[in-house]
Amino acid sequence: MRRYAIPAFFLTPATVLIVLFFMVPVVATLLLSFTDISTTTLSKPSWVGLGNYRDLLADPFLKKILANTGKYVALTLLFNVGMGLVLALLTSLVPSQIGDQFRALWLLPRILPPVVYVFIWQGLLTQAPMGLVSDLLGVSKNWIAAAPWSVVILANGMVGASFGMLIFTSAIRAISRELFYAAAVDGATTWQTVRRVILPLLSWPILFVTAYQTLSLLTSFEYILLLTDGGPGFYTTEVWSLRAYHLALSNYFGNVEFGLGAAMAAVLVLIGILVSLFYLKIFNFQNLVVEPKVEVN
Amino acid sequence: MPIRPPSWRLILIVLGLITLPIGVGTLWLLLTALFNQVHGLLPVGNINFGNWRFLWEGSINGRPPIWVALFNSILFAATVAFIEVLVASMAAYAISRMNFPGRRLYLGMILVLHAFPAVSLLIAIYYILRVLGLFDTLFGVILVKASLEIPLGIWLMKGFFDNLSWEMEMAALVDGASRWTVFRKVALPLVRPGILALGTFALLSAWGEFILPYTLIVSGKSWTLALYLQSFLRESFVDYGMMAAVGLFYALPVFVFFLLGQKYLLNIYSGGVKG
Amino acid sequence: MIKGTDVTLRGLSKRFGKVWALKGLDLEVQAGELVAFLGPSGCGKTTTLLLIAGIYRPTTGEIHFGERRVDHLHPKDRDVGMVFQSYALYPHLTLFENIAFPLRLKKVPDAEVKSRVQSTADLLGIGHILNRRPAQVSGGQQQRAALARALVKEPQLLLLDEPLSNLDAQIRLSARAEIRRLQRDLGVTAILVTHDQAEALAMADRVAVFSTGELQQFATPDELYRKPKNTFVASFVGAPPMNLIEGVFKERAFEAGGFRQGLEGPHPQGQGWLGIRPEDIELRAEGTPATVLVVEPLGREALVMVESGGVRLQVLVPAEAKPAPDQQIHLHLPAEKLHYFDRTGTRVGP
Amino acid sequence: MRGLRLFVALLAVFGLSLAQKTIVIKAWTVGPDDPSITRMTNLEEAVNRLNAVLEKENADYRVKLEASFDTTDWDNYLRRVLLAFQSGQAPDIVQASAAPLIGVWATAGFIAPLDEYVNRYPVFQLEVIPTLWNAVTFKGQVFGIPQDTEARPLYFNKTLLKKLGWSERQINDLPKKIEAGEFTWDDLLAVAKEAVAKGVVQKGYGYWHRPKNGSDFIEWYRAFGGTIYDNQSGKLVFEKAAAKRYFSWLKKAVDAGVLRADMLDGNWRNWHQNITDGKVLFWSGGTWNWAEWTQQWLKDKGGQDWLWANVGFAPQPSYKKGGKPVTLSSPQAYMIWSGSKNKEIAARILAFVTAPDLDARHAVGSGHLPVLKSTPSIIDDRFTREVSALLNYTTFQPLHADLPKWQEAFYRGVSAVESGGLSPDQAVEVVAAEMKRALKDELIVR
Repeated sequence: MRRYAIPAFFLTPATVLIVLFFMVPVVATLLLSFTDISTTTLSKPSWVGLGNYRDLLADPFLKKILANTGKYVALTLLFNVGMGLVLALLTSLVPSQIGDQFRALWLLPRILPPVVYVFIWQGLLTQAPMGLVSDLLGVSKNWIAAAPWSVVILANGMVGASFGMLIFTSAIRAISRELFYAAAVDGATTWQTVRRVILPLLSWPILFVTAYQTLSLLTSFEYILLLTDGGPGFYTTEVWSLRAYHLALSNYFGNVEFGLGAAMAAVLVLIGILVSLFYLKIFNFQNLVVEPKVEVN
Repeated sequence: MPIRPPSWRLILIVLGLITLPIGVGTLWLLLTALFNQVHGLLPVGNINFGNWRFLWEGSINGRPPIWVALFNSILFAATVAFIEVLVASMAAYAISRMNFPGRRLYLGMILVLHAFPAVSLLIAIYYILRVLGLFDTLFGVILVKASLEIPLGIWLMKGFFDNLSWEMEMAALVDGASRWTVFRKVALPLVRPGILALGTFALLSAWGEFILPYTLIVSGKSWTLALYLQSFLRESFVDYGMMAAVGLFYALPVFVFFLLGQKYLLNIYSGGVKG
Repeated sequence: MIKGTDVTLRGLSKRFGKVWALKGLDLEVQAGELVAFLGPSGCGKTTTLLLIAGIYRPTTGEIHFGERRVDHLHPKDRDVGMVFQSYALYPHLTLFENIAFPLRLKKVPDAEVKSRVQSTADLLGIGHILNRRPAQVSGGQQQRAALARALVKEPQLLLLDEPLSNLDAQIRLSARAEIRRLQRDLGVTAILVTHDQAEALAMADRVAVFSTGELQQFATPDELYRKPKNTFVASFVGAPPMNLIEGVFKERAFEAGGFRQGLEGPHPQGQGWLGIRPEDIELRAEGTPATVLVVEPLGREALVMVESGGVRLQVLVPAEAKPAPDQQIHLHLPAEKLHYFDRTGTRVGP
Repeated sequence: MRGLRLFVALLAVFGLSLAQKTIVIKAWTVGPDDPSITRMTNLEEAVNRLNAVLEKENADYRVKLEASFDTTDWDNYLRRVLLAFQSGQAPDIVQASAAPLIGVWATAGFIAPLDEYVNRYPVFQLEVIPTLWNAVTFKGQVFGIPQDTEARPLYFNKTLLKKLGWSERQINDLPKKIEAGEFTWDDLLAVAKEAVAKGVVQKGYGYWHRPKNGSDFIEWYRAFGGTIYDNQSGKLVFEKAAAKRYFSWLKKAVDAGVLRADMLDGNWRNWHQNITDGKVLFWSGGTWNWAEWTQQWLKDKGGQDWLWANVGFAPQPSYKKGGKPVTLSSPQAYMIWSGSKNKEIAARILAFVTAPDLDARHAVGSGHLPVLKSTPSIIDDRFTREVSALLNYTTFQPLHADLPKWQEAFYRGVSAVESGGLSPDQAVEVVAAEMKRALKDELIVR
């Protein structure tokens, strides 16, 4: 009895919460996506089978949304991973106390509340005299509206860069000192050391960061929602996850389409599960499960 | 890198340049919050305490008083962090240290969920809170926020528990402790660094949380500071000075954390998000 | 005075996955006795100890403390004290709280905790450093604190898992004696796990020698030394180890390649092993001719490696009588000091 | 003695209050603009008046109002109301835009028909401007009591026109010319083009419409000859020709440098700022903007005086010579929850809130227009008076449950054309396709 009761006791709170807010929602998302549930049918939704998915394919804006999503993920990823790599390398090349300071600074975008972070962007990019960019360039504009994509990618990228930076830094630190000494003895320049010693050893972390960030970018829309809300104009920065959110939970006229939104979310959920399973395979699950050395509970 | 390149001063300048925007942004917030008006980064006029009037004027344009939002934010962040640390530690302890059927499966599930895009479940979560009668309550959002981060928390804490000495655990059992006692009196105190890391991570993350309260809270009495500040963001008539002051007020605890525990933060985030 | 318990193990086995760590162990420890489990690492001795403590649950078999069957009990209900190799002191607690820990769990009143911890600590000579944390005291003091924690609840059974292996060689000798003295004074039954045969022989009333999950021999140190039950025990107990020569027993003689030793009295026949301890071999003017290969001075004595007819032997001689390398010498193997083992390695004869 | 008398009096009051029930009526109202708080306070006053009458009637109950006024935004408010309806704990009275919400909520069965009460209390028949009943009638039944209305004028900057060489007289005649159908959208475009060419306004500042989605796009679709609703079938209509006319005009305006390609940037701040800085020549807005400009944006520049000196207004022109100009009204209405246990009392409160003095208080305070016939006679406010003339040209949105989907699709077409993403022809086709997808057989495409 004790064998099951004690672990069950320890696991129950987490299990309850996970079931309530992960398992049930996954199932619910799938179920909702097969109904026509919306404001007018909230109390009596009917089963429409794959109707929402057909609607999704018939959506004349789908191409635009897909293109936006691709652009957003690809460019932000490029910035994230590239900047993370650059920061990790550069901060490793300077004396470590100074390097730490810089790394810490790059954490600010991540730990600042998103609303404050976005407010700073808005302030810097607004019209003169407040807006610094307008002031510097001498062209008074709302630069978020003028260059929405650059802003969305930079703002998201600066938040994400610290992730790659930290992972890559610890990977660089894990490289044995002897390798560096050997390279130095062999007469390698700094650049050669970086290229021949560090970068090849970073290929796994880079793959990991890229995979991880791809998934989180696909589903993240918080900063876009706050910065441009998918605009300006014709779905300029509306990405898949934001469109799902808009359809299901936010609609100026009060007529929300939960069913269709759920169908879009369900696609993300499926991608999420697939990618996570892929992680499990790649990052060698076996090694993570070490048998406990105590058998009584 | 153990060998410092000869041109490291040059590298420092490059680093400084690419990091400049962060410094500028922070400075902008500070100056705008303090002065009458700011042209770019040049303050114009005197220090303006009027920007901070939201602190003593009860309500700005029908918003709930900021103290309500502050109280809610503190309650939100503290409760989320507490639930997250407690629940994740318990589960992580069981997974790391106990023998039970289904253990591998559970760990596998945690791993999948850890990388899982939780925001895509928002639509369904909205329904579930409604069914539970927790929609538009702070408690409901607290539960959701804590739950969504629990897989990550379990993962992190498992790493810390894995490193505990088994002999210590055996000693405690032989000394007469039950597993619960071992957990409380021996294991938890010894993974203090982990608890601090997860706790800080959870606090910061909950403090900044926006999407969940924005979507799941609709009445002013449950507003958090994120919603309070956001309500200014979309307004057509803006008082940048006051917004910056609100923003600074909201971000102050984060800056304090940042200044006091930089090194520590670096460790949290490199370990905290798996590696 | 604590009264120790008998410990009876019956058909005790433990399997981890596909590996049997312990196979069918039967063993009886008498009350107040100090028994050492001796063997190389992975032999099953620590597994057995953890089974007794209740950390592992047996795959088969029973464990009794006196009349009480305990193998289904949680460790906290078994009333044992245990000292670990790493001491496993709680780093976040002072020595006082470490020692008090078992009493606190039993909800012993504060005053009593205080006096019992103090007296136990005094007994072990660490009464003056109780407010320090483990990291602030020496290894020897940590070891005493661990012992104090194990003893403070006055257990019926004391389990010691390599308690001395992390100590400096000097302290180790005094610690041996002290543990032995304490155990005797307190009358507690004790089981000591060690891979150090000197420690086992010096401390234990009886020694259980383990190999590959099986009990090889359970006997007094003296008997182990004089009458090892098989070649494993013979080679494992005693330093330097017993010389074991594989060869053929013939009529009144043993032959291995060019080596030949005449035998008297009863002895086995056919394939088998001949054993003799290095200190039992004598150098004489005549006898089996041999060549000195290496001489290792050990201070008072010297260990001499010799070769005779293709067989290498180790001989312990007084330092002043040590030969020089390459010297031709003669060995004498006294008949009463010879050990015979059959082809399976089992002792033959008395 | 006096003590005893007091005691008896207290006892009497106490006894009375024992016999008396208190009925709690819940009401939710929304601005989200702050000045519209009269939507709530008027209800409170109505309840006071009702209680006074109840006392006279010796009724055995009194009414207590628990009202809230939401200043967040429509998005949050509507989501909250929706959830309240669904959970069965909705307020008895809900205020919201009549269109499209009456259509949506009546279809969902959340709100109760009110015909019975409209007939019972004469004030509704006598006072409410008759055309407003159309705005709250869905499928032949009345579902709401009009609360306020407004108009959406075409504003123009008189100072800039003067700079362009217009005489005082020409400027003052502009509204009349628009009303007569002599000044069309194409004329507007020509004037604005000239202003840009002469440097009177910056490129892109010739004509501005609202920076994000809203009901106004229906207004402009109509101004370009579009029909949105088929009375016979009760279905929504998408008229490709009208949409194409509007889209083509927008394209021309963008190409001519009159309209900003990024007009739909959602930035109201920028919008108000430039208009009140006098940098925009023509723009379409709402009457309530007048109150906002007066109270917020022009506080330091002279408020309403600046407006009267610099800004004129007219209905939205027609697209063809001799055509009728339009404006759009999106009246607010009080509705009653179908699950309310106190519908009778709620309706009676609404009869009390339909009073000219309360109507006037709201109209003047928040820049909306009155809904009652006798209100204008007790208002002395130049703006209200002059702008009320626009109501002659007003139209309403059809009450159709799927109107939001129509609006969403149409808006996407507008944004696509302006930002250059699609040509007007392509946009018409895309909008038609999206509407068909979203509306299915609730739509007629012409």
